[in-house]
Amino acid sequence: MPMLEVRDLKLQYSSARGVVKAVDNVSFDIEKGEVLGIVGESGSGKTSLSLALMRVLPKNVHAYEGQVTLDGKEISSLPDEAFRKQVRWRQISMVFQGAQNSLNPVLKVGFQAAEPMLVRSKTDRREARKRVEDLFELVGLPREIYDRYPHELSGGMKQRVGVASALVLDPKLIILDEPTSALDVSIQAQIMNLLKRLKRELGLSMIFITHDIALSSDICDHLAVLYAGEVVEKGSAEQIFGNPKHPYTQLLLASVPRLKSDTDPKYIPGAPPDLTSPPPGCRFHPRCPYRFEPCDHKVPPQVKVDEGQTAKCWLNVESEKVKAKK
Amino acid sequence: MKELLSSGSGKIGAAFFIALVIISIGVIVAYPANFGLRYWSNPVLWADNPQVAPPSWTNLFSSEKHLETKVFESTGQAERLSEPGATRIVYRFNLNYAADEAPSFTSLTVQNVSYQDRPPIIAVTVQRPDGKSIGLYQLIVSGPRPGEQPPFRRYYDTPFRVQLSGEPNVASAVSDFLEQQFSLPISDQDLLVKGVDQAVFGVPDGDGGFKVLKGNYTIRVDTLLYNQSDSVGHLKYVVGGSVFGLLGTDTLGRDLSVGLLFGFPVALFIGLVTSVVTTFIGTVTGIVSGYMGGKTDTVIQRASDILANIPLLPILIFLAFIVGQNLFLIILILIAFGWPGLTILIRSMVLQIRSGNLVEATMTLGASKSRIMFRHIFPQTAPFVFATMIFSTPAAILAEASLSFLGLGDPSLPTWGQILESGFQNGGVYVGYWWWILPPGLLIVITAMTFVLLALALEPVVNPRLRRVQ
Amino acid sequence: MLVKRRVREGEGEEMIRLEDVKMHFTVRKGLFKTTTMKAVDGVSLKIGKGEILALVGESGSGKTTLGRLTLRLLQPTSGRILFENQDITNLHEAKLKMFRGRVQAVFQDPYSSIDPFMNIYQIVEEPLVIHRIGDEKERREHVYKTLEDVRLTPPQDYAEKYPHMLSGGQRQRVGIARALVLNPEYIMADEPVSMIDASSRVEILQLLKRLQETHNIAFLYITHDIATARYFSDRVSVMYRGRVVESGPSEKVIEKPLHSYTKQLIAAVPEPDPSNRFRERSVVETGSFDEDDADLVEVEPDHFVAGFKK
Amino acid sequence: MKAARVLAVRGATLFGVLIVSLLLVIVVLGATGVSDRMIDSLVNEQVRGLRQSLAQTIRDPDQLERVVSEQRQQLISFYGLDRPWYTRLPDMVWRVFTLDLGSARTLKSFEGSTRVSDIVLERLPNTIILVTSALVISAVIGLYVGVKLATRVGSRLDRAMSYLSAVSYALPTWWVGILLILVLSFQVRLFPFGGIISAPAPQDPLARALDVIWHAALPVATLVVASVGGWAYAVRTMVLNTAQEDFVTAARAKGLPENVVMRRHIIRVAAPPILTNIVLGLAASLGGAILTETVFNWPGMGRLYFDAIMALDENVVVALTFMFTVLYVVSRFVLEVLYIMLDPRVRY
Repeated sequence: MPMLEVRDLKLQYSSARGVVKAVDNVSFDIEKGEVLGIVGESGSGKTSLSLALMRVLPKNVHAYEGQVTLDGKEISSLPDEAFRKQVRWRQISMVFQGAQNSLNPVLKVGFQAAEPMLVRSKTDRREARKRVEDLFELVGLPREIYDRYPHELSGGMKQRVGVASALVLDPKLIILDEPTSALDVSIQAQIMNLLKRLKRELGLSMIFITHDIALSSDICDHLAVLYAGEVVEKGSAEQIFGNPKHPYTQLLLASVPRLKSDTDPKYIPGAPPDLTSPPPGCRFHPRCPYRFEPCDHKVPPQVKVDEGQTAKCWLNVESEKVKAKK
Repeated sequence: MKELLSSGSGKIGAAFFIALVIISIGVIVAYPANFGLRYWSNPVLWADNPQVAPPSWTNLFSSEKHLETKVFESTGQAERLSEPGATRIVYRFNLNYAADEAPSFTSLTVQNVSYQDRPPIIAVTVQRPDGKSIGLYQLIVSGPRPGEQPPFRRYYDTPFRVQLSGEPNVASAVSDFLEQQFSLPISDQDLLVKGVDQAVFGVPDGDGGFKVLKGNYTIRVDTLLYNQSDSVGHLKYVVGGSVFGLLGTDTLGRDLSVGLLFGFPVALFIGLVTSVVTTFIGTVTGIVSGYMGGKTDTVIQRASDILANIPLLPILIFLAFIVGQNLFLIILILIAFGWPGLTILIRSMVLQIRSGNLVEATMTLGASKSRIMFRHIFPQTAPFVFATMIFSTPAAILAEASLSFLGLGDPSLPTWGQILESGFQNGGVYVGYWWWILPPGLLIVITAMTFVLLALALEPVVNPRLRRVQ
Repeated sequence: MLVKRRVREGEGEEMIRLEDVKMHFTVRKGLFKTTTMKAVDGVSLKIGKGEILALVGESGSGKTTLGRLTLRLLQPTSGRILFENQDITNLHEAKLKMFRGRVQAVFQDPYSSIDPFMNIYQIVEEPLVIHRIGDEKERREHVYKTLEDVRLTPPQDYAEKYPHMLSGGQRQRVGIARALVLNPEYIMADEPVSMIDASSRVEILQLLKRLQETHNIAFLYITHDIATARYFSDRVSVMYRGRVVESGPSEKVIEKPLHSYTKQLIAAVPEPDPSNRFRERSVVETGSFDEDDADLVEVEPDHFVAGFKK
Repeated sequence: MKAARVLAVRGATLFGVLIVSLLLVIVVLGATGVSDRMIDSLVNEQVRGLRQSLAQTIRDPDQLERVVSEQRQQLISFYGLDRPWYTRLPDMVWRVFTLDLGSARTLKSFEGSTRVSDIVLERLPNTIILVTSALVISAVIGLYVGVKLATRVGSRLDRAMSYLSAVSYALPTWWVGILLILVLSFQVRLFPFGGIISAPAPQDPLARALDVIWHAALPVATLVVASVGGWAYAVRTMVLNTAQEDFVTAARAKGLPENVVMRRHIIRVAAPPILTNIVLGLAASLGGAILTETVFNWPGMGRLYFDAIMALDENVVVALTFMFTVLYVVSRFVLEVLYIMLDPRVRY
């Protein structure tokens, strides 16, 4: 049984221009000790997805539904207060995109990391401090950092503080939302190494959210490709990188400039759709080079293309039919 | 502009603003130049108004009916009677007296008399509803002075005004009348103390006082002329009430509505001139300071830092007190200390704009400094500048009002603050001259509110972060 | 692979040359103390006509400052800047206008580098207005042609639009059109694709590449992403702490990096390969390079490295 | 270290403010000839004293006159009345600085002294009592209401309050005072018309204190009404701005209860900008105090200002202008220090 099961998760905001369908019927599973990558470009709804999992919702929510089961317990049916107490940070914690902005500028970083312990489990201060200092050491920070303020740390250090504070209550799952996108490439590599080490040593389960499909190969065991609020393809890392079935995944991979091969990168013409009025049929069809008859008016089903790999594309439906005839 | 009218507060504000402008234009067109000194501050002009009279509409809420001031003038129909060697011109003024009180005063004013040899005679007679009539007063125009040549002109420069209520001759006439008609012996002196008008417009109540006699009175003014070419230009008979006009009067009998109307263009002038000039200077210095950097920036920054931190009101009080009470001086000071605040804000906006690449990009195109500053940077600050301009308008109006309230207003231009000040100084707050205190304050608030409402409508433009929330 | 022009440094006609350029800024530290920040600390480089030079480095390496220097947007603390062998280091602002007509820039942020209060037509027309080129009709034709060049077609559809109505990629194309409208010979492109969606980055780079080929424009391509540098540039210079630590033809530098910092930059680039997750990437702690102050040495023909000991 | 630098810069600016206002006052006084008049009266006053003491020893009236006029000449050159005004500038600065401005023309201190410094300093505490209590009450109410509003953005209450605060921005402080008097003193007769204490004053200290509070109620209420709307609105805006920051989302994700999020991650962070807002409003509230004291006949520096203007007493006006500037500058500096304590980004 997977550790986390997400079924038909949906999150919509109301905005001046209409309802934003940020997350639309997203489903996926995560096994214990495994990293799931969620890959999508800006505006594909990946940050909304993480907020939906944590149930930290802005005020202008229009619709929020779906089933989330953690370790066999359906947490999506918990009332808000119980969810806050039982799930947030205790079972699922998070590392935010901009370390700069996700730390309170007027509080010491150590206190911020220790805060969930102090406020929630009434741990005494000395004990909490020790725990946080240990974690700082674990993520490669000096223990003295505890008494520093965020503006005194570099971007890489702040991101490490973010990782350490996500570990403070021993959660089952950590959501990493673009944890390295604001960092220089060399610092990025250091943070990725840290995450890999934590995964290996602590057996952590993670959701790794990124816009960079190449970076996702660095840590993810499974991937879900997000386009315009929908999962268009998911599968193991080997399947997605070795044999992508959805044209979007294929083109996204082809758009990565390679250092070590001579193939020229290609681009996807056009721009991602506005989530207030996504195109009918397959949401990718206006940019898809392979579109044919049903694409522009019929929504493609999620088709199993391989063991553990599905793609939401009419091409695969057709090829399945061909296979079936044979 | 669209933003402005899309919100409720914007619509109300815009409607108020248009009303303010229309009233102001009307006042500018209708009022004489030099209104403040020649008219408002000239007590002679207001002598025929009752003093500290509340507005006449207060009668609606009062159980006792107060008398409204009635003014009769010699412009209507006149009866001409020929008499031997003279012409008699008779004016009849009809007065339907319904008030529960006697007039606060009665007066007669004569103007522009000219005669050839014998001075004309003017007589006032009151015909009462009870059929009785009193020969109240007789004026014989002053005779020729030695060496003076006819035609003799009298009361041209200064009108002849007699307060009938306080005139001993009238008192003695009324005393005679009471003696004859009501057999009431009362001396002239007592009558002057009790009030002559009480007797003229009343009947004795038996307790030594008088009861108001309601009904139709006719005030008859006879003019006796002894020559064809003799003339009496203008006659005015006033029955002074205890309520007056729309907004009442002050201790000098000045019609407050007249003064308050004049306050509109003045307030608008103070507010708009100050805010427009302040905004202009602040924007230019802010953009130059932020864009040029270096020494220019340091100098502007230091100067504006210091000026912006000086507490304005004490300095304003001091300067107005020492240098003189002049509206333009006040505006000048408000501007001098007003621009730095905006400079600091605009400068930080410019620095933020500079942190993007637009400035560098435009420089690469070969654009001149002034083009970058005013073609590219200024438009980005413009919505903010516009909103600030509107928002700073009430501040100037309020500052002037405060100064006027301390008695440091410009006497040549009556403002709402000054009217309030005289109300306060005359103890209006402690004796309850509310009509003298409330309307000017209310007008200040409404005018200030107009701009605040407009500014409120512009807030989303200025603070886009709030817009995101709503 | 797109055709690469093999231009050895010093060959061909020279567009821009920097000679030992330094740019130091004074930073306030204490109440009276100030320190010097050496953003660019003695860099020499050349860009030939029609050549694409990639300047690679991380934030704070001074690559952006160096880019500004090639446009003479900044005046260097010392050193010389030559444009077609003419010294423009100390040229007065008024005299730079001619130069400004021939060099242009494309910036990282397509949101903040174009005027949000102008429509697309006005933005692209502005350089022509500033340099008083052509009458209104000629300008219109030229602006439309340029919009077509950057594939904002049909241009009529875009002319009246305002920047906020366009996507990031389209906006960047407006920025490119504005740089292109004066037919420049040199364009400094500072991270032109780092704020654009991954799927559209290559589109912009291809567009720039085609412009370089059809108009023979020289480019300085400033980036932190060495992978796009390999794809887009003829030559690469790697910057670290205000100095160039390695430079040479793109393939040589990337396939056979010699400086440890270059090696690290290359190692840090993630390749889409799922086997990566089973190994850690090699990471050199910054600040551990001891060859900072060394001069560039030509290790093999046209491949220069700082402090390399044979 | 950075904090010291910031404080030094702010201190220098504020000192500059003081000096510039002082120079402005003195230059205006000099250029308009008022300073001549003021020194003249100072000389006359001293000559008068001198004459009295000399009259004890010198009997001959002629000789007395001679000595007195000699002394007078000395005094005139001592004060520099025989020189153009600008040469006396530094001297004048010093005299204003020490409130050594001679005696008032008609005004007297409560004790009967006519010395300007006595008159002015005696009123200082009364003004401070009024302003600080109004400031504290406005702050508490403003903070409470502002936070409440921020949690209910767009509600009817929020809208009503935003209009109310707009109204309070448009309200002249003194007019509010007048309204309160008209309603609560004149109509309802609940509070006194003005003053600080009843006459005769109660003897018992507690009764005295209560009497002062009873007298202070309306003036304080006036100042509070005039500023509380703006406060609440400013707090609301700051809280809303902060509430949109990522670290607030992070704090919620950490599972912190909403009151901790509000207190520690929103209000605590919004405090420095709120304080900045107070600093900006300080000049206005001092100005409001001048007028409110006038309206309520509160025997502070503001009422004294009004009396001095009415009595055309230049010495007192100059001293008060200076004192108000000092009061402003000092309280500004206190708030700057507070700001630095609140915001670690400035502290280090």
